[in-house]
Amino acid sequence: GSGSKSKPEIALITDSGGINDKSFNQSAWEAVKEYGEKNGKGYKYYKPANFDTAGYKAQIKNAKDNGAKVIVLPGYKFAAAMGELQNDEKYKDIHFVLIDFQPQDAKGNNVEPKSNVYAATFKEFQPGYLAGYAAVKDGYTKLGFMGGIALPAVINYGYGYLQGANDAAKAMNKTVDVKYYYTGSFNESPEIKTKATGWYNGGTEVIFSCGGQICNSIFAAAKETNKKVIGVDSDQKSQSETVITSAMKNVKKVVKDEIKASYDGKFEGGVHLLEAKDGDVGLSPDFSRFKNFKKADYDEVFKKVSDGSIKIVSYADVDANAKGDPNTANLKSVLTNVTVDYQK
Amino acid sequence: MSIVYFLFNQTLLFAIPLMIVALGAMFSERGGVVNLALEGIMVIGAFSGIFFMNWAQTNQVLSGMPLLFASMAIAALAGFLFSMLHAFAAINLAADQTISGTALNILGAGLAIFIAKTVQDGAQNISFTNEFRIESIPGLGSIPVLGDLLFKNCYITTFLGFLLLAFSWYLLMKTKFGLHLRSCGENPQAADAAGISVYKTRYAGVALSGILAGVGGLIYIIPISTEFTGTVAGYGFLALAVMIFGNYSPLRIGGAAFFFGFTKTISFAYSSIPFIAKLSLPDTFYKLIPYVATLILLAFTSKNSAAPRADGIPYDKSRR
Amino acid sequence: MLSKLFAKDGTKSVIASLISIFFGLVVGFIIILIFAPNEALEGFGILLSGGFYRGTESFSQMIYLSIPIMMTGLCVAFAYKTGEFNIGVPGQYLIGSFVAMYISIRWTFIPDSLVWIVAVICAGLAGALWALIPGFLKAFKNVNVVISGIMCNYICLLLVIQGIKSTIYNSTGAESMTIPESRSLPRTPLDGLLSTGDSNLRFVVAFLIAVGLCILAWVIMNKTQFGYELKAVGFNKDAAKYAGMNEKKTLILALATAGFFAGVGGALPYLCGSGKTLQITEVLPDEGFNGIPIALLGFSNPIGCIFAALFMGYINVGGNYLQSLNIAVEVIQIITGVIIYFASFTLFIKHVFAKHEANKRKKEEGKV
Amino acid sequence: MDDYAIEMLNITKEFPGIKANDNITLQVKKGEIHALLGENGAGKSTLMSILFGLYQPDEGEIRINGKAVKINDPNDANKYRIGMVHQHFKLVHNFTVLENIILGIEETGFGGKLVKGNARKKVMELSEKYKLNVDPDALIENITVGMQQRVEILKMLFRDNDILIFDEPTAVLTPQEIDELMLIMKNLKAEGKSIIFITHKLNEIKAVADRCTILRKGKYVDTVNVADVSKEQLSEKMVGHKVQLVVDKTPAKPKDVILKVEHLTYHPKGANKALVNDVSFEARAGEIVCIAGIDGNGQTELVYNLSGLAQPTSGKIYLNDIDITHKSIRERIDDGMKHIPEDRHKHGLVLDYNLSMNINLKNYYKPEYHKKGFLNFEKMDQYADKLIEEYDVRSGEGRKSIVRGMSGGNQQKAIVAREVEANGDLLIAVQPTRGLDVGAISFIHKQIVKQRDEGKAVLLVSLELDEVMALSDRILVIYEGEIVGDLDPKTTDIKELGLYMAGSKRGAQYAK
Ligand SMILES: Nc1ncnc2c1ncn2[C@@H]1O[C@H](COP(=O)(O)OP(=O)(O)OP(=O)(O)O)[C@@H](O)[C@H]1O
Ligand SMILES: Nc1ncnc2c1ncn2[C@@H]1O[C@H](COP(=O)(O)OP(=O)(O)OP(=O)(O)O)[C@@H](O)[C@H]1O
Ligand SMILES: [Mg+2]
Ligand SMILES: [Mg+2]
Repeated sequence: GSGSKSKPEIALITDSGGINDKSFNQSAWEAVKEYGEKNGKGYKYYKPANFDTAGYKAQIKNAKDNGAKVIVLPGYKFAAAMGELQNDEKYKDIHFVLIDFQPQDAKGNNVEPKSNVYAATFKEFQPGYLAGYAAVKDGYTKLGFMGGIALPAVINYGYGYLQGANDAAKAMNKTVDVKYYYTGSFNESPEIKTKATGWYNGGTEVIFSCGGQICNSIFAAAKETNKKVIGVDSDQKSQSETVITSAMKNVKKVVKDEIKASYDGKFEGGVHLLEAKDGDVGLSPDFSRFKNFKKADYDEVFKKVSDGSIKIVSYADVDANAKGDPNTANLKSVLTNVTVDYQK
Repeated sequence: MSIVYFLFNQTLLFAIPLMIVALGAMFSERGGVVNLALEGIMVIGAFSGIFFMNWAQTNQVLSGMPLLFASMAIAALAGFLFSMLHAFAAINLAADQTISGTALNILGAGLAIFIAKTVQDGAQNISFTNEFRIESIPGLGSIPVLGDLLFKNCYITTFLGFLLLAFSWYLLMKTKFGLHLRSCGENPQAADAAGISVYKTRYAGVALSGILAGVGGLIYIIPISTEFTGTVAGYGFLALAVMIFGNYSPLRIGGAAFFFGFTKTISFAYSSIPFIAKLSLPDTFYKLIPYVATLILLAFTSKNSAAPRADGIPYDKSRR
Repeated sequence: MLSKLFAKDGTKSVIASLISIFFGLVVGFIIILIFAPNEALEGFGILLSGGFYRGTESFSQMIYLSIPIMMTGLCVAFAYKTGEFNIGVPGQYLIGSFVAMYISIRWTFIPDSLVWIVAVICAGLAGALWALIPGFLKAFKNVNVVISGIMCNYICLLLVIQGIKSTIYNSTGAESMTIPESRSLPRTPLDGLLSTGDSNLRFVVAFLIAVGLCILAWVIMNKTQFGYELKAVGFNKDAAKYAGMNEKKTLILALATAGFFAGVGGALPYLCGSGKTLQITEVLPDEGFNGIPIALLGFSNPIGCIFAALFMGYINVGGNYLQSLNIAVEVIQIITGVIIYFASFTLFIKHVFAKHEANKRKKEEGKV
Repeated sequence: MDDYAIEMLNITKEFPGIKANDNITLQVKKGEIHALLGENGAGKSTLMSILFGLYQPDEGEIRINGKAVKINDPNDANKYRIGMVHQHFKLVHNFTVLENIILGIEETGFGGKLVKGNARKKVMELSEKYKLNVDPDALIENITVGMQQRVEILKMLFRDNDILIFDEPTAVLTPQEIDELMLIMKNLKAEGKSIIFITHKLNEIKAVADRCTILRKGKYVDTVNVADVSKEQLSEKMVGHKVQLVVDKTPAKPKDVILKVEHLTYHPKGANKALVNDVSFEARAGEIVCIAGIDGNGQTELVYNLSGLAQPTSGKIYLNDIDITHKSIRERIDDGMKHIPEDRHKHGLVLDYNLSMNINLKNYYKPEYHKKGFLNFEKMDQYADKLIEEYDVRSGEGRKSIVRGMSGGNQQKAIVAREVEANGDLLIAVQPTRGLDVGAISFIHKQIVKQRDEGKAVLLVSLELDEVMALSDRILVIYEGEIVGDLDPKTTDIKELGLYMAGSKRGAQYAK
């Protein structure tokens, strides 16, 4: 079963995705499980009966009624539910770890988390930037980006990727083509495979797969065409030999740290913006699958990214109505050496 | 030219599993049993095939082609066993075939995930390594045109698909069994009076559909993924549509599967086809193509449906 | 008296359904017993207590869950009476959801307190219109409703996604916006009484609408000319035509009516103040397909659909609580599958009844 | 001791609610034609189905050539060389003649492949020997009913059966075809085969049968030597009381034209010729006009056009001087067209509705049967009860009976009641007595004559020449979609009629 035998003090609740979605749910679950097992704490994974705010609230309550002390909630879908529950006296003794979002009020505006709520958001555009940069530096000039759904996190990866590729191209005095697409799904399918194969056949050399299980289809396409993939969120090199690197955000570490903090009495609520500076995002540490790009090159660019000397346009800088469009004015103006083919 | 190879290759990706499952459905329906359970059978087939594959790969029991064939055998067996539930309900108990088919779809999905989660400590997905793609078949791969079309970057299952198409046509149209099966689907009273066991023959039809749908589920998954997540994304229902579209006859089912596969390919590969890409219409427009095209074609071709007359009607000796 | 009740066809159907449910639960129990022997009893207890497990909280969940599937079930059942298997129900449901959301969010010229009425009606009409496609194709082009339904589902899905993106998109969540509470269904005192855990829910009106439509459908089917024609067409199209019925019109109208129910079903849960949103993932809504087993378990009877939907809600709520143990929720799906499987034997079970009755009659005759 | 080919001793077979066979004994001698006579639902088909292995008897014993046997399925029957031509043909419509004949006893070659060569040869030989004239490669759906029956006969001959069962073989045949069938049966008998022959037609029994067993309501009545009894005696034994075989009828007094058909042509897409070709005629109030002809000469299509089930290609149809050519079926009904359809199961009844619903099938929409779209069940039931009573429609639960479970004769009575009692000046009756027993036939005939006498126009379409001669006031003969003769039954005879029907004679006004 999906949990321990003893009373589940640590709870993970997902939205419609499962705990091996190859994305934050999976990372968070690994953290919960590892911590629970190592420290002999009960832990449990819950999936709501219905995927709406009422359903999320009900499941959070259920977790509480079953004895949860720390509840991990990955994904924006819980924003409204948390906005409400954090004001509820009954939940004030429970620690919440929110991944990728912060609580929202009924109007959909972000609100400050209470002291028992830790809201982690990542600067995904940083690892995205690093991935694009590394790929172009390594010699690739025809790139692809496939995002699952145009969520802020996904868009951030994509925007960063484009800018990283652009800056590398500029430095190398080259131009780079990027095909850009949101698959509309986080699941694998023959359709996605066909799309990816089409790109690879049309010359695309590497695709940044940015959306949970769609990587299954992109890996398959890359393997057939002998092309490359950039993984996302966690280090995916073991999942396919086509993966040259992964743009990571360390969900697992954060979750583990915060569970620990909760038990150690060091839990601190609030919004926490996690970034390269603290080592919470970056590329996977293994550079053996690059041809030219070396650890030293990485360290150099990483430093610039983390100290903020490179300014990266992110989702927040772009009009929300763009819906993830990479061709908005302020992004386009920085993409001097990249041609983006956006297939919307 | 390479674009042609590419399109053909991708068309096969959709067409082959759809065709195999649709051919299965054809056997069931030509024998008089409506099989809505294809989706569930595909899931069960894929699940058991991949489950076995995962086990064999982790324990290094088998690999390469032998593993593929062993997995297919497992998928076929599982599909067969599962379809027998439908056969029993439809044939022995004169059940409403729509209901029992729907039941198996629900049951199939539930069982696959339930078992996966239970044995994998909560994890739903079962991963596998795809070691079955053939870069180029020695000799055949170097034939001009044809070699590129068929014998490079291919799966043995593609040929299996073509083989099954030929076999299905032969079995249904040219053999004694085919004649018996068709008579049971058209007029079971006549078959019964001719000394044919309607029950046994219908069982055979459903069994074939179970075997083919089970295999179809497995070979749907292999080329597109590296793990099985517990669903075949509605392809069972699409296969049913292909079967009806193909008017219950093997060769036309082959045609329908390829038509559907081709339009599907276009709708996702349009950006690789220069003159279509230039139109730069929204993605949704292309995605609609296969479904809208199928509907339009159906509107022109459905006047003379060849649905077997006794399709879906439980055989009851005493009803005339 | 009692024997007369038992002789009724409806009673037999109910008994057959109860038998199916019994077998489904037994199989579920066995499966739990095999895979989680230690927790089997406790698990099964949770499952059976279902909508009562956590008092009004779970009871209100059960009601809420039953609303959309009651409508899609009714949709399938209604079409089934004309002999058509309306597998296009997810599309009809989805388009209803979208239209309801669009109207509630965007048609701000309608006052808050009235907008739900417009939204529900327009959602129904949208479902009806969408169902016209398979209806027309069947009536005039003889296109099999199963295949046109499947195609229409995907077409609808893609169009709705496009529609969300261009009208009611919430980019932070990459999904649709939610309907503001103020523009949802009216909240009744009963809502407050039942949903102790949630001060926003307003499902009572939704439930009443759903049940009301089921009763309306029953009346249409059994008491009106339209229902008489509809069933005649379902039983024997040629005879209906011979008798001067317009079998094409009847078929189209019946499918449209069915689509209307699905469309309303699509609207209701989004108007319940539950914060439900439409996704832009290319997956058809479960509530649509789940209507099929509801219709089948309710033996295609509108009143049957009410109970079937409540039952499904009941065990799903129970199943959800199973997560507290180490039993995968999918056991519910297995149980549902088994129940529906046994429900397909209804004819057989009725047959057994008939035999039993004949034997009894013979014995009685023997006495005389 | 007699030399019996078949003995069915004390057979009892019960269906839910009814004893179809109650202690019946049937003994058939070698080389005889043995008729089986009985009203609708008497249990004839059931008894034969038991002999053929389709049903198992609850009690009783079957002996073949004196040896007790158990016949579990048609394969066993075949083993004992029993063959059967079923009342409803057991043919697969989209198979060829040859495929139908070999079905179940195919010869196969390598890989299970069908081998048809030898079978084809044998079929051709048999066809020649018995002058059956079949084309082995024709599809069943493309050949006439008569031809289909020959295929059924060939099926038995192909299997070298010695005991041949014919269940109502003549119900669907033309007079010529019936004559040919009688001849074939006599030939078969001459070869030493034993034949069981089920029919409702007494003169057929007189013509070919040696002995006759009579059943009534599932029970055995008698077995007689046909030569020793009269038709009247036979029918009396069958129904249990005296019946009148001829129709009482006064000369017609035709009045206004009710139905007028002008140059009606029907040429559907896909047909290679017009199925109804330039047909013009009139039917007046107070007369019975009969369309006579061999099955398949356009009668069905003509009636479809008149009733609105099909749309004519050209021409006009007037009912009471109103042009109804393009009116809907409902409008035609309202204008006064009543129609007893040819196929009672396909068109006439909603088998899964109860009797009351079926009797009101064409009423329910009328103002007096509904209030604002809500049906008035009380009214419907009252009306149904009245008709059930008047027409003596028998069934298990009265108006609540589901029609599917009723006997064919009573199903037909329900339709006749519904149509005759409806308002309207024109009654189109297509083969209204097909497959019914004498009692039912004479009842329906009376109703038709009564309609005429009440001043309605009756258009009768029939394949039965006896019926045509007995009922009609005028006979229109249809041949290949054209009217080829307008005859007066008083001045013509069956022989002449046959010539017109076969296309070898044409009336003066119809000369080409
Ligand atoms: N399968 C069945 N189930 C129930 N009742 C049946 C069945 N078959 C026949 N019967 C009943 O048994 C009785 C005898 O039927 P059977 O078909 O043997 O009559 P028949 O003499 O052949 O009549 P007909 O002249 O109409 O063909 C009828 O009352 C009929 O209703
Ligand atoms: N399933 C059934 N249940 C009850 N009675 C049945 C059933 N099937 C047939 N019968 C009865 O069996 C008898 C013979 O049926 P059959 O269909 O041969 O009718 P028929 O009178 O011969 O009419 P037709 O002109 O169509 O041949 C009828 O009396 C009918 O009511
Ligand atoms: Mg009979
Ligand atoms: Mg009969």
